[in-house]
Amino acid sequence: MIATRLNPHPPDRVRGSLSPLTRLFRRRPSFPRGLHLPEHKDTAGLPIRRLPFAPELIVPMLQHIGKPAIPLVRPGQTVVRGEPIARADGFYSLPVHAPVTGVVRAVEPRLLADGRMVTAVVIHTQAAADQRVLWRSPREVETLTGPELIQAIQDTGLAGMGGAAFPAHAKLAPPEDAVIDTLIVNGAECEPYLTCDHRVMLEWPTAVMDGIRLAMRACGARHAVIGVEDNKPDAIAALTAALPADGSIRVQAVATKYPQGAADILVYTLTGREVPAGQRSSAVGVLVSNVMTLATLGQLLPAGEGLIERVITVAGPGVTRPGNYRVPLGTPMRYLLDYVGARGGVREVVLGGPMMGPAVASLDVPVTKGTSGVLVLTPRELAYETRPVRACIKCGECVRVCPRGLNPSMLGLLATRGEYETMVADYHLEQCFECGCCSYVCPANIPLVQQFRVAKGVWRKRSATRAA
Amino acid sequence: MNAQPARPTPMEEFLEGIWRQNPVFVMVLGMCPVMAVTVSAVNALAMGLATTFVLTGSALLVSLLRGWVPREVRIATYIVIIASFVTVVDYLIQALSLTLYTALGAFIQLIVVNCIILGRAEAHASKNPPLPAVLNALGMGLGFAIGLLALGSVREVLGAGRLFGLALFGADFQPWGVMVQPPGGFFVLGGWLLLFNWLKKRQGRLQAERGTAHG
Amino acid sequence: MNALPTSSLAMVRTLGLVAAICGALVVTAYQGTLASVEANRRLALEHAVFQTIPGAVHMRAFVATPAGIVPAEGAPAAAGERFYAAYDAGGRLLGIAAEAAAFGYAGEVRVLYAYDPAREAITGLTVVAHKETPGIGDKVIHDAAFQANFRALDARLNAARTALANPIRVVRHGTKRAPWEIDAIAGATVTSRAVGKAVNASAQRLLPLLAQHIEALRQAGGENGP
Amino acid sequence: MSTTRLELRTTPHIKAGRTVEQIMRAVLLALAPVCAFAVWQYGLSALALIVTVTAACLATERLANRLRGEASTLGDASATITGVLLALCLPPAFPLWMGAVAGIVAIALGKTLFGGLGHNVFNPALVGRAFVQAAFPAAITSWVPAYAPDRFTAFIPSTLTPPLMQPPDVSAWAQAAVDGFTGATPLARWKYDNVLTPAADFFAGSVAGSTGETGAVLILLGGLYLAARRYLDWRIPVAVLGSAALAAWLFQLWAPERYPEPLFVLLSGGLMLGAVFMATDMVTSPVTPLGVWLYGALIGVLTVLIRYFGGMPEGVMYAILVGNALTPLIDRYTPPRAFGTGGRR
Amino acid sequence: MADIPLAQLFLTTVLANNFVLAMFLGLCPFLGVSGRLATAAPMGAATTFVMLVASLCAYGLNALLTWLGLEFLRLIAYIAVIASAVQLVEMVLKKYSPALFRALGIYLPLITTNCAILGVALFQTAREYSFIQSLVFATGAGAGFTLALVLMAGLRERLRLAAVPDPVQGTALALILAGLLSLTFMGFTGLGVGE
Repeated sequence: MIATRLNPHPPDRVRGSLSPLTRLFRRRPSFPRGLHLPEHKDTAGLPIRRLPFAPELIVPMLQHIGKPAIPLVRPGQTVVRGEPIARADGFYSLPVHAPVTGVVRAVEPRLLADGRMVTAVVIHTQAAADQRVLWRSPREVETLTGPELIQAIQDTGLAGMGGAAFPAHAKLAPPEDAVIDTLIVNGAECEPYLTCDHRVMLEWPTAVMDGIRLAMRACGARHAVIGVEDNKPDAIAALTAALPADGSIRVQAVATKYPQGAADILVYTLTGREVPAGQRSSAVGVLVSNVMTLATLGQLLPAGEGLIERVITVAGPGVTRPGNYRVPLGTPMRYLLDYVGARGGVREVVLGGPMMGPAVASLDVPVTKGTSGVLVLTPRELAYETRPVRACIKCGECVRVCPRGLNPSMLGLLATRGEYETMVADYHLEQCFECGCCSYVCPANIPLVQQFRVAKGVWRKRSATRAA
Repeated sequence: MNAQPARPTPMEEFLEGIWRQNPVFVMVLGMCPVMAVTVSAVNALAMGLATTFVLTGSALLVSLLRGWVPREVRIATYIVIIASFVTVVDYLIQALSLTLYTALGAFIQLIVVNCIILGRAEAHASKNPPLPAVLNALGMGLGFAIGLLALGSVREVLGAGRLFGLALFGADFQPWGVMVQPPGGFFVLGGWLLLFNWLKKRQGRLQAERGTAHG
Repeated sequence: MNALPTSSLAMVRTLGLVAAICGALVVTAYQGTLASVEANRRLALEHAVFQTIPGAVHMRAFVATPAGIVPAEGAPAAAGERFYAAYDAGGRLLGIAAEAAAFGYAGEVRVLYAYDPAREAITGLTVVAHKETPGIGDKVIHDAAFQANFRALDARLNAARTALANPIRVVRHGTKRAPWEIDAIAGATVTSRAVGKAVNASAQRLLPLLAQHIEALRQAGGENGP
Repeated sequence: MSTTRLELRTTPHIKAGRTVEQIMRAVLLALAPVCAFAVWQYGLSALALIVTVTAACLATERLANRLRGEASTLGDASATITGVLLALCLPPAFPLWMGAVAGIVAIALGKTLFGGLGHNVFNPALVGRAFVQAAFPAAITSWVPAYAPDRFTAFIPSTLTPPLMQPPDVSAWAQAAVDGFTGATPLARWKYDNVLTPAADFFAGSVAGSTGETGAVLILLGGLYLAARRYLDWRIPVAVLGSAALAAWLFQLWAPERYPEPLFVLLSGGLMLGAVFMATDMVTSPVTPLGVWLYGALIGVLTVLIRYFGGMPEGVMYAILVGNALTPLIDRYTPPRAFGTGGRR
Repeated sequence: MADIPLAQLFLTTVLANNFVLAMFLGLCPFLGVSGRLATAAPMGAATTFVMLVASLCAYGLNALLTWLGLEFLRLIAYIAVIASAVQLVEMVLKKYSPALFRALGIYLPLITTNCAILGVALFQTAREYSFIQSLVFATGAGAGFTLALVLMAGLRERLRLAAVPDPVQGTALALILAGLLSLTFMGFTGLGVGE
């Protein structure tokens, strides 16, 4: 087992595993290749504000990766903000809490941003209510045993807030076959425009530390490193000031480079360990969690509250009032965009950052636990992106930026010919995590990421058929 | 064997190799001499005729012996027969013209490994009576010679400004040296094949169009 | 088709028959063409020799060895330096021709050069075979200025008669000073040098061997005289 | 109801600002001073040659577009670059009709047969150059001096040779135009006559050579501009020039009396032009970082080897063509190490 | 035969006088097997090996025939001996090195009809190479064949992914590629004469 071979890294080597020479020549720890993107982080200076409650909230039962939650409410029923309205269906599932005080109008399938129809609880906001969180059961955190702690985390309904929305308790549960020595806290936030993690680190450093300590207890890590890109010195300072005295948590400034915030990449940057192909980061003794997820954990768990809102960056050239908003989960996109002044005309609305975030096909989709940002792009950017596609001129720029050490140029050519087998067997297609660097730099405007996505889909389907 | 379609007429036997199964343009066989000796039309023709001679001679002998040769040793037999005819033609050319012999060089002797000859002996002559065998071989040989000539003419015209030794463009013509050098051989044959492919594709397209128009 | 293995006898019989037919074929062709092949060879050689030594009408081939010179017909192959003595109609020795070869630009350059024992000089040169670039290297065949080098190229032997007094060498175009130097063709230096190198190497080997026997060669012409 | 019309695109939603056309135009811009200098050196003939060769390239490209029934690809400027580069590596006295042949062959044989820009495997300009080198070996080694007094009023006699005809011998004209002109390039003079040309002559552009290869400084400036804008991979010229210099230095160390100094090797012939503008052709050079170094080093060393031991005084073109031929193999066997597939750092 | 340094003989045979690209020998396997790298290299290795064997046999045979005065049987003898040599090599390999046999086995029959093999034998006889020269020549011929094959395979694998126009596909493209490679190899003409 690779994990056991690699695992007992003495924690002090986490820092020392970058060679002295590398440290001398690299101001900040980093990873090979990657991109320097225009940052567009204009919202970084704006404090987190609260978004008003929409008249109607759509709360899907599936806001995480795993099995959908089972609704506990019926139409016509009144719900109080913070009250559980659905329970988890097994370990790989999460409960859902009411984001608003109001009346359940329907429990019916609704459209999600990814195009799926999922059962959702539709709640009409009660205009007269003061919207105070009434439902809470504070816990004595220090006394919880391991399994109790994991259960408590599941009860908060917390999912990873960096975008993947993997249930937090499932991630933090110590793996059976590996020992976690270090918790990596992802504060890199490398996508352009997005600043919500930045604001959270700046405004709630204590919550971050609380969350980290809880997570360390849950997964058994003795050390934690918060990786923050060096374009956020104020966040680094705020976190450093909040660090506990025992030295178990460290803040490490890392180079500002895309995709520094991708989990495996950040692990490499901070520890020098490479997560082997096809395995989780626990294989090299680390666990990665997004900084906002942990801050939220730090806030919710001791108070015994459920996850009912999150901080979202709303930005882009199409937004007149950009900023970081605390948005009740289930807020329809249309309401959010109206509020920030992003209505009318041709727009592309992207959930998350511009490099990896999917575009939405309808404004009737709600904000969910994994929505880290809403980006509104205008025809100017779109026109630029839709210029004609040319043949690959083998400039090699994609190879020079691919953080995964792939050869996107060759992969692209193979994809055009449908040679998916070769792509996987000889060119490590499976290692691509669609960061978009190759497509971003391609002068021929070849939709490489899209080709790879299709190729992976087809290949997975084929190999599944073959296995069956 | 018995279910064979109607036996081809002698004319069909003869035309087979010249057009439908032309060894140079259709089957792309025996390329080595095709390229090597076609720096001039005369060389090409000589090589073509030498090959035809070997092809025909060995076809006749193989056909005559067809009932006698056991399967196990047939390839060995064919090779010996072919090698003998090649030796004969080698001496004949030496006797005829030393210049030609020097120009064709070792490629006369290399006729022996020209896959067309062994291929024909095995696939046709060994299964047919002498007359069709000889006619087929003659056709193949002439088809081969025509191919060589097509190559040799182009190379001689561009590479030396001559055709069959006759100056075409006057004394000041600038010969294209590359044409009589190895790359020229590849380019000209590649060009011919390209032309044939293009014509064939176009013909196919036209036929398809006509078909849809009538159908 | 042929399910039963053929008996060895049948195989041997067939192979024997085929071998016999083929043997007859080859031997007939060989015997039939031998005379004319040899004649062709001799004619081609004579043509080249007579071209290099104007006025010659017949020639004899010899092989020079340290032990002396012998007619080529009886000599074992490659035992010495082969050369041709050329005579005029009256049986007078006009000159000696020998083949020389060296690597040029694209392959071997083979030349035939004429040596006049009376003048102790090289008096002519014919290129027999080459693969040089048309338009550049092949200038050595026709270039008048280059051919002029071989009208009277000094090839005297040293006092000990063991080598040329002055090795023949090729010099840069336009810098020929001594009679044993060859003026290279501008732009075809490599081929020019190959020709010079070939002639020098051959002359260095052949001429010392010949030195004692010129008189014998003169006599030899008489034997075959008209 | 909202009036917003939603666009739906794949990731990433933003793009870097570079396009194929931009790259090509930048290369042309970098070539402009080299062309200008060539015209300054050789006058009307150089101008006519550059225009003719480029026109032949463009016409062939357009014809190929027609035959394939596709839209014109002249806009990507790649055919123009091929034409200009090809003209720059032909001798200034090259007959225009031969230049046109080179241009046609470059595009037809070197590019469109493979499917056009991006699909070719050999540098088209070099294919054209190698073809005419083999076809017209005499004309391509006839050199004329730069700065002939009447260069702006009269053509070099061979320039206007009628099509298909042999060009007249220009050596007499050349000697009359500039006194003491030897008719040989510095490399040929070194190789055959053992005469070394001083470095100052190279910088003055007063040595014999191809139309665009004698302006070393301008070529380097163009390369620096392109490298600074990341329109060419700086590793290639560095690897080519570095390895050539290193090889030359080692040879000189071994036998100082036989081999010239590295600076001579760098400045003479087409090495500079080849390293900066030809070897860097994106389509025909490797894409992998390690491969690029290998490719460059191979070209540099091979150039020196061909110059020192080959039949011809110059070897850059063939070295690059060999590099092109090896590119697919280099790319295949020097992949960057995929993340998570090897040992730890 | 002018004396030629062995190194120069080898390099010239590999590069400037490359069997495939300059002498047009072995074109059938060259065009047939150069589609993929995986088959090109073993084919080259097998051919080189057989060339060496053939060269050895031809050298001995030629000496024998010359001694007997039977030069006119040379061609028949060569072709017979080469064919048997290939058979023998196949059998020996099968018996003593099954792994190598599996790697090369399928190529061996193809090699018998490869005119490059007979070419090695005929050329070394015509040029009157010495024993050592013959071996160097055969090795060079094999190496050159392999080099051409591998280069071609690399290019063809890459062109499989290119938008090559329809009429050019197939043999025409292979020939034009070979022509361009041949043009490239002309750069090695005159190797060793520069100094």
